[in-house]
Amino acid sequence: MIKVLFFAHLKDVIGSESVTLEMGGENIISLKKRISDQYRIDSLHTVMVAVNEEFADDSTILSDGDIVAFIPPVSGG
Amino acid sequence: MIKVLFFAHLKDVIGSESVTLEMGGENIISLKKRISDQYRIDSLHTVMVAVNEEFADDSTILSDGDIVAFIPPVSGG
Amino acid sequence: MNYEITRNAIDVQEVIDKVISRNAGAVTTFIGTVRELTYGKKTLYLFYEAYEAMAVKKLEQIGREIQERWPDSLTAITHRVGKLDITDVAVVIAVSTPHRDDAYQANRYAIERIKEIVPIWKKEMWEDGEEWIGNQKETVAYPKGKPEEKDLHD
Amino acid sequence: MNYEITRNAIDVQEVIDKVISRNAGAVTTFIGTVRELTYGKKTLYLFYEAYEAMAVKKLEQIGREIQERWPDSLTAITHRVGKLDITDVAVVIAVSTPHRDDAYQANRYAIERIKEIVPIWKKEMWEDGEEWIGNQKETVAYPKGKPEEKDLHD
Repeated sequence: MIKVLFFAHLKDVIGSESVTLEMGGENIISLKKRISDQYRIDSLHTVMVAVNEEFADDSTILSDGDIVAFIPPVSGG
Repeated sequence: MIKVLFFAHLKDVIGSESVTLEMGGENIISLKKRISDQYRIDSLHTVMVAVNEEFADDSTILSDGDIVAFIPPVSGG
Repeated sequence: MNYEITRNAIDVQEVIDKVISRNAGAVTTFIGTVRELTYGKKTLYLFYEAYEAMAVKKLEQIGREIQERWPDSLTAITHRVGKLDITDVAVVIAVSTPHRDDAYQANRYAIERIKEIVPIWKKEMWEDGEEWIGNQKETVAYPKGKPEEKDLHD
Repeated sequence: MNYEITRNAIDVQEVIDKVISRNAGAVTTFIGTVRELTYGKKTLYLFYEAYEAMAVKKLEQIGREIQERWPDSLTAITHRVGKLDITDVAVVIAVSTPHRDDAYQANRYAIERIKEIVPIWKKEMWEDGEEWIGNQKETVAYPKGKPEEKDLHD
């Protein structure tokens, strides 16, 4: 199981701040595809991804227990 | 009469924070010369002069009632 | 705790106190406040959201980067989240260094990095609507899924 | 009273409050503190002296210069005089602007101008002596008796 966190407009679009998915051995590209298909979101190319609170490359392989966060372009400060 | 104010090391060297002089129609160069002769100070070329709280050129003619300040290189901040 | 996310009003002096040092001759602060008008559009208030655990880690990372570039510096950053009214303080960055040039440069570095890598988002509330800032304009895209080298090190 | 010379401890927040505005998105402060070591020499404490009436006028002049260059800015400056111990605050400059770039630039401008034209002097007290800073080194000379154009406008 992996947990996926959503923030800002993604949280609004998806209607939830997190979902839990059965996944393993797949990479972030696969996860993005699953999320965009399921929630009909096509702007995930502008979204950074963090795995366990560190930015991760799209090719990163996800493991059971990972916490993945979708990070839209930030606007703090 | 003009009043001359001294600050920082000049005040220490001269031993006073101000002197009053009988002067009129003369310029700042003359005043500097009088002060350096009287107090044996030869570093007045590094000193700015203010007349009535505004920086003034060496050629400025002094008038009765002026307040002249000798301003050593500043070191605030 | 030099790097914090808080839901409460930020005490600027408290952030400054964290970087005061006998070796410091200069302290710069950057205080980000909520501005009413942005390019003529009137903001009623803002809402900030953070991925808090990661945001603190990224603020700490910025602190380490500053330490590497300006070894004699001390840095503290507090960012507020939640609802903020006009003139409220959203972020305070304090940097101390022995000499002033470094204090300005390191401080500027910190705010630019916050806007690049710290997971905090701002929603602007207007009379006629609201918008999460940073996404719909899509002025920044991350085709590789994470910040590129240039985004990370400029 | 945005430009002050004081004999008392400076309240940083009080200076910041003078420039907070609904149009401001960025406030920068510069806080000059008394540093213990300067190029390896240990300072015990400092003594600042000012030609107070003129110093306030010159701070006001710097404020006008900033207003001309950065029309949407607000500036406040307080400089302390008298005896200051290590880590005491000697000067606080606060500048607010709508956007951050200007706030950093205008603030930097203010401190450089203070070091050029404001009649304030610092005496450093060490274990083995004391010295008025700025004069005996004679790194700056004013052969014409007043600051030259380049000193005034750089």
